[in-house]
Amino acid sequence: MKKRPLLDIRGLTRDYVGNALFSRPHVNRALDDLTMTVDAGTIHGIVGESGCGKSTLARIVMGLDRPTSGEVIFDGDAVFRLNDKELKRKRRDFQMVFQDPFGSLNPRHTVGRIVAEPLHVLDVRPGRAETRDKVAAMLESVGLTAAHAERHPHEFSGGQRQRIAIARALITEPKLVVADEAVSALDLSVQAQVLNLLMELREKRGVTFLFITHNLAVVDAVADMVGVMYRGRMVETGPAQEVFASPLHPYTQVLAAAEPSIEKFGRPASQQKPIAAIADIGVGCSFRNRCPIAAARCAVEQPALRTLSPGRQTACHRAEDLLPSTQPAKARRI
Amino acid sequence: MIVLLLRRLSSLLLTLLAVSALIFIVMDVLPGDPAAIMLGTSASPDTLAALRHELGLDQPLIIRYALWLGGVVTGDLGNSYTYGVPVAGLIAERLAVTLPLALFAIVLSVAIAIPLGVASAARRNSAVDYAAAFVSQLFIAVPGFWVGLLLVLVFSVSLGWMPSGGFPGWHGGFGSSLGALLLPAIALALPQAGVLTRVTRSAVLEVLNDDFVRTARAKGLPRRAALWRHAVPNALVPVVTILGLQFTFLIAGAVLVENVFNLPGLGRLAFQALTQRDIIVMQDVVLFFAALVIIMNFIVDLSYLYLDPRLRGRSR
Amino acid sequence: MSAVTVTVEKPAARRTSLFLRRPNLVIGGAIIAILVIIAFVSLFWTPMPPGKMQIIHKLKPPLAQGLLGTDHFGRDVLSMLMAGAWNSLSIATVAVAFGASLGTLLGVTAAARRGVFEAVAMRANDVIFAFPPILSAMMLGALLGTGRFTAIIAIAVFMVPVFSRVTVSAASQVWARDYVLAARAAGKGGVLITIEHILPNIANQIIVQVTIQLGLAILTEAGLSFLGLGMAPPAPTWGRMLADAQTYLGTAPWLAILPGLAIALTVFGFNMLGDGLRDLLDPREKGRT
Amino acid sequence: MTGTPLLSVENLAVSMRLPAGGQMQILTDVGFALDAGETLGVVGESGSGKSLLSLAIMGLLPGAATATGRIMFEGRDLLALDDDTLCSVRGKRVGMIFQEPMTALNPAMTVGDQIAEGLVWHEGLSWKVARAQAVELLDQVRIADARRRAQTYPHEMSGGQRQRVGIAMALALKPALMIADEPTTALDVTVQAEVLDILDDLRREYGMALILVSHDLGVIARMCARTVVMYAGRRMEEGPTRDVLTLPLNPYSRGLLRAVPKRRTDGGKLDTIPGSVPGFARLPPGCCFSDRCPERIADCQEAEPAWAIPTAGRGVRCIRAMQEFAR
Repeated sequence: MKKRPLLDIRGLTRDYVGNALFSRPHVNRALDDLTMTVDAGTIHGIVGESGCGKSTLARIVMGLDRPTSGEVIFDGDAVFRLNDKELKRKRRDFQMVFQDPFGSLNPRHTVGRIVAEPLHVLDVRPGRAETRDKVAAMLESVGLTAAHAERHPHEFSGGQRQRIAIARALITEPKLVVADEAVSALDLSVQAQVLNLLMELREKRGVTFLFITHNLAVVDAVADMVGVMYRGRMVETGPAQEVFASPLHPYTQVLAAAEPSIEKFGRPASQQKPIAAIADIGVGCSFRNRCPIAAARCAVEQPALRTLSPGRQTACHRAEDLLPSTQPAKARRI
Repeated sequence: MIVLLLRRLSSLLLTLLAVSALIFIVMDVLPGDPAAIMLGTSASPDTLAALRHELGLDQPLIIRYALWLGGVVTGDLGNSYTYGVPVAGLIAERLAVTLPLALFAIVLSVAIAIPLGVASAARRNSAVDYAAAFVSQLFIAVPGFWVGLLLVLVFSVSLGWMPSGGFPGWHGGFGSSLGALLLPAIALALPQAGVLTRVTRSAVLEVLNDDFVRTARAKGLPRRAALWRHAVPNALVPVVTILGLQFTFLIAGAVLVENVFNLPGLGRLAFQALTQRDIIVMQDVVLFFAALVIIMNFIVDLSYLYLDPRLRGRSR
Repeated sequence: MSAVTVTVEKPAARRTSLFLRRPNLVIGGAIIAILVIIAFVSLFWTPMPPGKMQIIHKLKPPLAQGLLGTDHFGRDVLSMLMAGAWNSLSIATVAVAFGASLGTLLGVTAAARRGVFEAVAMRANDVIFAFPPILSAMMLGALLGTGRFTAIIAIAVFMVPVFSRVTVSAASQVWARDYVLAARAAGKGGVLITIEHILPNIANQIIVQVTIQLGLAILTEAGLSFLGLGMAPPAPTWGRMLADAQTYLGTAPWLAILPGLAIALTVFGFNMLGDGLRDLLDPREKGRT
Repeated sequence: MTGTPLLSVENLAVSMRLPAGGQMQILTDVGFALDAGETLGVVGESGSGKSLLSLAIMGLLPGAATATGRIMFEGRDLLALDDDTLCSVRGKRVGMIFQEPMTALNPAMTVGDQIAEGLVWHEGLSWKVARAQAVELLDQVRIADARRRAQTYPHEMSGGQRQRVGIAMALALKPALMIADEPTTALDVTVQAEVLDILDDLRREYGMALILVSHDLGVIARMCARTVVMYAGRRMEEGPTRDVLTLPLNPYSRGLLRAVPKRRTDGGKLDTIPGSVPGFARLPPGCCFSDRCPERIADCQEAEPAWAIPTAGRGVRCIRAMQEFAR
């Protein structure tokens, strides 16, 4: 029997009621019936453009925001059914790394105090000496030194601050770390150092990462599995290498084509139709107005996420047409 | 847009109601019996009781509050215990002094502060900037009524140019009455001008750092055009906010300045009513002042809509 | 551009340049320090007992009778000013202490617990804000009788909305920062986060606001006692000295000038101190009131 | 380079006055030439001074900065011009697009007016005529329903649309040179592709030269014919984009290219450049990259390597690169 997934998200929906000062309140659906699972010990990438709901997903998984409907089952427990005390105890197993290295560390605290903060979650909190040792060891493991514990955040570069944030996230030896755009604010050379650190932590400590970003190249370089999100919905999931090699959803294709890379010189033929100014919610697939292969059915019926081939899911009526022609005939079920 | 106005209007009325209730309760708890004040202590108890009944003072608090509020809405603010005349008339008469004084002071402080603030921001760390900073610090530190005393000392006592106080009334000729208000208006305006200069300077400085001012320069606009066409309009919101808040201090200042220049304004009326325990007048004047402040803040909120299109939401 | 790191100056150079780099702080600090010393000294010693009247020496100019002359009852102006310093500073400090702590508490709680509490708190602010201290002092004066206590309450009550507005906006900005989200992810509740993360990061703005409000409190107290709403006679206050001086403007102008100067100097000192502290604590915030 | 280039920057240096006193050298010995209609990419990590370079050309350096050297543009040295004359060049002959769409537009002025303002200011058109042209420009940058959109305010538009308004503003007077400072960094990948296409189309249509400043090597590869690589305020390498990105001469360019995240088939680690960008106050002796360069030799720290031209059209600042090229 396949091992139970570490994180199991079922039908997660989150609506925000925009109480606009002026016009009648409009409902903004940030997450729309999202279902996914994350296996332990993997780096699970979530990629999507701004406004696709990936940050909302991060906050809900971290229990920092409540969903309108749906379940988050983490390590066997339904997070939102736990009472405060149980949730607090459970928090030791999942922590978070944020995007902005300059906004995620309290400028008034020393690095040691910042890194030790999550220990507050433990029922039996370690004493002062034990905490100091734990922090020192953790700083060493992220490439800093114990002496850095006495310094303040403003004395560090962006890359070093992200390492401190990672040390903070790992101090309680969590099973899952949610990294929301953890390297997006960093420069190329520093970005690579932090990505290596994440991969190393995954191997050495078996930490599972929910790695959220808008950058395909980063996900492709780091993630084992990947989920592509568009307007609050999961449109494609599967092993990262395969998804990027042969995407099974037109949006993933458009994303891959649009992303500039040092192998593609000059201007590629434009894949997508111009981006419609107003969101096309309501009936049908929300990508239809930009989709190069949109058909009549797409305007009427919203495609559900379905398994097209083992381990590969896609939410597109015409996904079969995207299957590479070499795919054996029997798999092409229409 | 309309929803926003209605929402702001309703919160305005709610605040006014709460203010009137607060005033009424505080006044009601006051020691001192209005009837005794009017008839003097020698009056017999039953004539006092008859008067109290006539004035409706023996009814429960809520009824009296409702009656008073009803009166306020219809303009009948009741009669003054000491003068026996309708309070509304008293207030209108005194308002004819305080309102022009306040407006004169606002105009003066804006005329001084906005140019000074913008100039010192445009030429930061220059002589103008340091001078404006020092002058505004000075204006803020100096008590308004003391400025009034000094002005009287210089202009009327030693130079004798101006009357040392009093108010000839509007019918006595526009020039002379405005003249009488000049010194008090200056005394009232200086502290506000100091605060407004500093706020204008920091608001303009902050906007000057915004990217769109650099975009304007990249379009080829010289420094001065970028300042007046792009920076200043966006700096008006914080400036107008302070103008609204200052109105409260203006009224407090008016009470003092009217005392220095013994102008028959609303401040003096409230002050006299306090000393004579004329509770009904105190109630009405304080309510009037509070209403003035709240309405002024409402006007400031409205001006935001004009100044900052972001609040207007999606124009159709 | 990456953060530019500045090398530390030699100690000798640093002492002289403190004045050059922080003129506001030094001037403001000096003025307030002197005033506080005078105020405390006046509790034990003044050239003459402030209330002692010598009618034969009344209305004498400065240096003729006592360093700063005498008033219409022959009381020594310098002694009265010194005693006045204590009264003004004490009333202002106590009022700001009440106003600041209550206002900050209200503001921080409103920022922590959004929704109804914040709406009610802000509505209450609007109500209190409609009563400038002069008006509320008049009402309270009639109720409790004028005096030190009434002045303090009138000034403090009006200060609560000022502080809670500053605190709510500052605290809300800090609540939006990621390190507060991280604290919530560490299972910390609103109270703990407020103490550990919110207050330390808004302390600067509150300190600056305290100095500014101290200056305003001095001005308001002077206004109240000018109208006779402040401390009851014979306790000397700068405001009432100005009120008494009004009738002798022509004959004894110094009676009107000296107390006003004391008030202006004190408020000027507090404002300069406020500017200096703001520049010191938030170099980035330079130039913002 | 045929004839005199449209723009030629010669040993440009920019230094900043520090708040605590003293001067800090930021840009050092920056130089390149640009012909009419040519595209040049300026690539570098944050803290390399690349944005300061574009501001220096526009003459919009912050108050504390002073620039030396020469910036010859259409026969005039921009550094020698006073601000009033520069105002006649900005907007009219050189247009600029900025990075942050959210803050680069005046929130209190309609989009149409912000575009029309340049026309009114430089060509003295009436506001009515200028606004009409603004609508046309909005059409050209493919903003739907341009007539109505011209009356709306920036906050009613998405990041991508605002950036297109920025492009419309910059090219309102058909300048000869367009400078774009990280124009699409704040945009999503698909929106970025669209905006870059529009920028490229209009550049070709009006035969404008383009300087594109970016930290994203992919964007440079897509848009620019030639590229300059910057590090710690110095030009490290220059040449045709394809050559620089496929056969980099400077070890820093090589390190940068290797650090671009891509899947490692052998599951190994990503290549990185050790250490981090030193502040301008703590640059190593000799070559500014010597503290992090894997191919460092003793001489590297002796003296700052001079800018050398290994072959026509290529430039590099590295003694090792020149030695290799000689072999």
